[in-house]
Amino acid sequence: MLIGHYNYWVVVALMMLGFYIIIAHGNLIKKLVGLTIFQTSVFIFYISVAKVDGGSAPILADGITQYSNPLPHVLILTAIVVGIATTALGLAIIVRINEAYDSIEEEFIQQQDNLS
Amino acid sequence: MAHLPILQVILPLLAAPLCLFLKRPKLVWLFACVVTALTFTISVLLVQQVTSTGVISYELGGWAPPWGIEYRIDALNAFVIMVVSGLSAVVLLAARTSLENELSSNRQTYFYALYLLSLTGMLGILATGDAFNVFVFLEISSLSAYALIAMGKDRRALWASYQYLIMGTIGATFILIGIGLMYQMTGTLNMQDLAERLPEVAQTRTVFVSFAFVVVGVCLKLALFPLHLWLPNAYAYAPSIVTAMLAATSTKVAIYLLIRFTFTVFGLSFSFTTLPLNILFLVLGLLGVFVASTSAIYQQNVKHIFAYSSIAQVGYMIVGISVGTAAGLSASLMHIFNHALMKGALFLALAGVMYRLGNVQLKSFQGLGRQMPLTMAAIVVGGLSLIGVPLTVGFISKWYLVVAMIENGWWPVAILILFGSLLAIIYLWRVVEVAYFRAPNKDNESVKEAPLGILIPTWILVLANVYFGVDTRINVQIAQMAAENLFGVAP
Amino acid sequence: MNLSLETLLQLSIALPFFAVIAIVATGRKPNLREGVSIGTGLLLFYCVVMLYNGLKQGADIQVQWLEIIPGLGINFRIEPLGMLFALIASFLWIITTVYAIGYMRKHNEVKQTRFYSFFAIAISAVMGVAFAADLFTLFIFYEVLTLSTYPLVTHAGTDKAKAGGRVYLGILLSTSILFFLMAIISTWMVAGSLAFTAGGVFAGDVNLVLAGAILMLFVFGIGKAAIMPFHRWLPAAMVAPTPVSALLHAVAVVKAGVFSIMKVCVFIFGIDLLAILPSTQFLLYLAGITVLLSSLIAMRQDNLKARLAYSTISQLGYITIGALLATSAGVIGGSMHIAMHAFGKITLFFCAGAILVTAGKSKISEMQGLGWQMPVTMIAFFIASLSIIGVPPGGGTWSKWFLLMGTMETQQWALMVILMISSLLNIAYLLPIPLRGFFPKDSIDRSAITVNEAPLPSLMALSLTTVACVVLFVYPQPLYELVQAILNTPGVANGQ
Amino acid sequence: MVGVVVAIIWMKDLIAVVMLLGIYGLLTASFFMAMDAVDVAFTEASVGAGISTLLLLVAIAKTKRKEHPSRHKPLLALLVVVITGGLLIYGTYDMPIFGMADAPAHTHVAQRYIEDSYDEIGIPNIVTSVLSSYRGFDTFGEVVVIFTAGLGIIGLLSTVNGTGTRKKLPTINDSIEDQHIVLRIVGKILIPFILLFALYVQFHGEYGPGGGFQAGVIFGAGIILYAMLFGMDIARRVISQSLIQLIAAFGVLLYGAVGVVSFLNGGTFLDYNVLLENPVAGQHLGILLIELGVGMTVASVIIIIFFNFAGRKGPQQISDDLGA
Repeated sequence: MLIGHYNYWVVVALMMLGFYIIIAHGNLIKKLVGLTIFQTSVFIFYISVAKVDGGSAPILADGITQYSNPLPHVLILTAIVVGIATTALGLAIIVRINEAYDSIEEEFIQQQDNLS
Repeated sequence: MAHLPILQVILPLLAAPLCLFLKRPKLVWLFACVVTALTFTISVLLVQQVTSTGVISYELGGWAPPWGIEYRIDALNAFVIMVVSGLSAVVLLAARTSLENELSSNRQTYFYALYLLSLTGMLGILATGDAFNVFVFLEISSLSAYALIAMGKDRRALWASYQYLIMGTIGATFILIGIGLMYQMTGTLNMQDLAERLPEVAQTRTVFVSFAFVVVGVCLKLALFPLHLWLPNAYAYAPSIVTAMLAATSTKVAIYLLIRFTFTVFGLSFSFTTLPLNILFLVLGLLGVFVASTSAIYQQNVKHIFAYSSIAQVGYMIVGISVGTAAGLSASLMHIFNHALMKGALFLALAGVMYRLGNVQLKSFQGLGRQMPLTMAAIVVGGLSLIGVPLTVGFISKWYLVVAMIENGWWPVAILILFGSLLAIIYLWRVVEVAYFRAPNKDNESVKEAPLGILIPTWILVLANVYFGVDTRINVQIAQMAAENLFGVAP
Repeated sequence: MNLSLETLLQLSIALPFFAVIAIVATGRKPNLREGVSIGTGLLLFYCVVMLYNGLKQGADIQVQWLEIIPGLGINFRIEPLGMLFALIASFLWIITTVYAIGYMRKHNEVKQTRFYSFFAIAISAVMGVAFAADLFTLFIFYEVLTLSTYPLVTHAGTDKAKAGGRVYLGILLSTSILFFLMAIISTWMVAGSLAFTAGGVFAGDVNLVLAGAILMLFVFGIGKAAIMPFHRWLPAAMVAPTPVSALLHAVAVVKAGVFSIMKVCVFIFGIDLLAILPSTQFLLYLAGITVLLSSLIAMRQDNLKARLAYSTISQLGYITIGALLATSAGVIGGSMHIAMHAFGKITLFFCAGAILVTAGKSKISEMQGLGWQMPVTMIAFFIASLSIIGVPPGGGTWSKWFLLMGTMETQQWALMVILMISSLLNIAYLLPIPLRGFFPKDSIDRSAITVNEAPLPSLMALSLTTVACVVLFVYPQPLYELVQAILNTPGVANGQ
Repeated sequence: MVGVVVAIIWMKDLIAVVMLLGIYGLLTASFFMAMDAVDVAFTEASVGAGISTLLLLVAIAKTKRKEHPSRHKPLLALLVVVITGGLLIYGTYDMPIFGMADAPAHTHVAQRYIEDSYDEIGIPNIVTSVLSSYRGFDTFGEVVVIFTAGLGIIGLLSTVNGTGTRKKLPTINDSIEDQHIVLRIVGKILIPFILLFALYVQFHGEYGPGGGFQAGVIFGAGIILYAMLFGMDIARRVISQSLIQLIAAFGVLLYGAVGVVSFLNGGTFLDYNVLLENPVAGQHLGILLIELGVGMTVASVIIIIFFNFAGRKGPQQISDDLGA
């Protein structure tokens, strides 16, 4: 039972760490890094779901009867793309924030906003 | 006719890249207006089709569900699709004039393209019958919304947009986790199929957790109290048109998702009997109403006032859902429609103020009642509707909401809802008092009425507020039909 | 003119409303503007009188404007009680307009166009309240009345006026939304109908506790009736110019309140049901306390308008008691008192305004000996006071008589005592004013005083209403018949 | 992997953080490989370890390198995180055992893909079949997401102003351009191969791992390499900004057009069966076309993103401009 789920627990650990970075850190870029880790952990979860013991990659070939589940793979392909798109856009906003505030630290930005 | 479900999504979708070929902002705007108008027409046809023939299922790629992706239109989403596409079309009309002062012309083409994409994303979420497809289109609408918000003139727009991006992505990822867990337990992604297969495993902890994640994720997008922190600034500093569009549509889509997941996918008995969701929603909804309304009273920026008011209005919708009866749900659905109309009108009117004054600080409103009579009148009518004064749409939904509460024996809640309206009076009154009962200050003595380009769309919505407050056939009947369908009562 | 009665009904609501356009258009020419106001007033009164004739001939006049949700819409229907209210309001509108012309010009008020416009809208709303055929319609016009009078209350634009306006709006709106609307929705849920029906809408086996709770919601929700503890708005509204206080806060607004209560008692609950509800008793005593307390407070006021305001609260309590007594005599007395108090109180306010603009005095203690300077005004004040107190030759005699009869019939001895004590208190706080006006404590040199009366239009107006007070005493027959007709509507009276 | 992430939390130097993230991405990719998810591994390698690292580096170059040691709010964060994590752990207790072949996930919808996809679509890579046909609409959505991000970034960062005057754009890469002749020569030889490989991946996706998306990424990376080595100005001369935008738009339109044609031919949206008389051949054509659309959009959006980032003035240049 416990061993049967160890994979998921690694996922949860990664997810928690990523989530922690997002919330606890004030550096905008680091937040995005945390977000990436967070999302990636979800990807790992999906792929883990897809794994079948003794199965092989889902590319049809003679002599193989057991394949891994292709559906989560497809979903995660899409999700990875979505993730990178989000990161890219986030970075673009950070670059603009840096130009406008000359800082990429949450604290300083909020200070400046409170002043104005 | 058979292709209507997909057409309404791909029409704005394909129009977005075409915008880049047109280049000239004015041309792009015209094109986008035509496209949104067509989309709206399609949505009206869809509503007609659904009300006359029942649920429409459309198999994308020719693969039958659950193997392929299915578009599934019933009264519920046809109704919301109509609201979203209609409001987007009207708001877009005002875009050209409003952007003149708020966005440099070389960015306007991208603005319109992103606007269309945002619409696409929302319509995609609404139409689809596939859980993962929801996620994909959610990201389309969110990414375009982040970019649109960041285009605001004020540098705080960037910061607001970033915060929204972080919160929104967390929300989307939560939804993704939830969908993953569901898939793990059932092996399917199709909502209809999920609804059939979930009860078998409903008692497992995994399903419980997946439900929790989906709900929290959606509530983040929904700005349900206490997950609303991203919203006020995003609304306040985005370009006025974007604010109007987001306020009128995007929270509605999130509400729809919540209804879809709780009622269709997980099912009524799971959502409301296995879990204490009704109590949770009720408490959070009411808290949202009161905390947000009270915050609204203390704001100095009028966009902030209405942004907080939006959070409060979301609270009402959640309260309606929490009752767990067809009457409550239909009241919430009506409020989706009505709130879209009133917030659309209010924020468009603010766009007009923004155009003339360059800001929407409350103190700048001095004497505007005389300087910009039509714009201010629009705010007054929109505000009356927000309060829930009879003969406006706001009254209809409040009425049904209170009736639903009383039917269920929740008298105190009914009183609290009415009390919430009082708070709305207070924050609106502050605006009215400054605009009408103070003399104009030096800066805005020469301010003129908002340009027609903004005024006409604003008044279209204002009149709609009044019209649908009097002729309630459309909004009430469809909402009731949709709610009854979800509860399995024959329409 | 050969207009159908239905058209007249709609005209009487729409006329003042459309007059606003004309008033605004003629805003730069004061004479024309006031001409429009008075002209509309005359036309309106003509319409109402025609309707009255129609009603007397037994016509059933009703109109539907809108239907929002099945069973919920804007509907009008004329019945005697509404007719009474409409007659009073439309007649007094003309008089008040005449009075206002003198007052506003003499007082050099600003923004007079805005004043006349909102004045007209308010009257439109009053007509709507009077002719409403169901609670929902009543509610809408009730709220329109609140909102349209706010600019009138804060007319002066000073901080004090705004503070008063805020209290005014705050109390009226919050009670109406929290309680009145709630009561309406509850009625809708319990009875399934909001239409004013002879004998009430609640079916026979209604839960008495529930209905009692709804009645309480109604009584508290109709804040315009100024039942304590929701009376604070009335003194607060006294920052308004005197014509506003006169028409709106002595006649239209407060009367809309007690009128609504009367309507609810007679046509929503029906006096049979009302008599057995557990909360009626409690509310009766509450009204009684309101009568007594506000009379006591009135005695302590030195500001004339404030004293009159508390007097109004007290008199409203009489009418509410009449409505809640659930007997024919009570209903008759209460309804008649709507009219009697209207003429009496408007006269008093006219006098107060006249004193303010002419002699510049608002404190009672300063009015000693004023009678010789403004004899007409003070005599009018005297007669109107008698009417409010309820002694001949004031019309109030009759209404108070019926009210006392009502308390006796139902053996509400405590209430009867309260009413009588209160009448004594009325004497104590009203009569000294004119008396001291003529016979001041310190003797004065009469020859040094020259007669200096209020502007002619104002003087005419207040004389006219004084005469009306007397006429209503001498010749109360038409009024009584009209009020009696309320009870003759089948199903209203319980065979008494 | 957990160790890498913990290290990321402690690092204050953002460049190091990004490098670690790249390593993390590679680890994830190899994990995917071990899980038999070859396509995903390929993508994760190119995205997680490649593109995102590159983008983060460019962004850091444009902003700040050090993380400010600010006061964090670890308590609240820990609380939220622990609740979330706890909930998830709680959820795992009723999950099917890892790797179990008869878990519900494998026995319902996925079953059919494995059994019938070859007959219905005619290509051996099941992932590609599902991706581009069964769930082709998701992929369409994915392309639109990329396109949206691209548009958003142009909208935010575009420096081309309306008057059309273009001055020499400052870049971060001037130093490389001037100094590293060796790199440039190696690059010159390498780039054509990269591009060729991209084309191979593009058209081979039906049989092995790969497809439009990966191809697009590689192609884009090739162009970026070129730009880094030879300078932005030259790169811009070769590939004009507005042309790339149009190519990106065209990719989306191509995908959409396939869908529209299929319903004009009597099927539903993206029903490739009706494209040709033979359904399987139709599927083939459809997939080929949409993969092409995906590749075009992805490659051009990646180039757009890079150009726009690089074209932005860094803080250094801003202060230089002020000084001059």
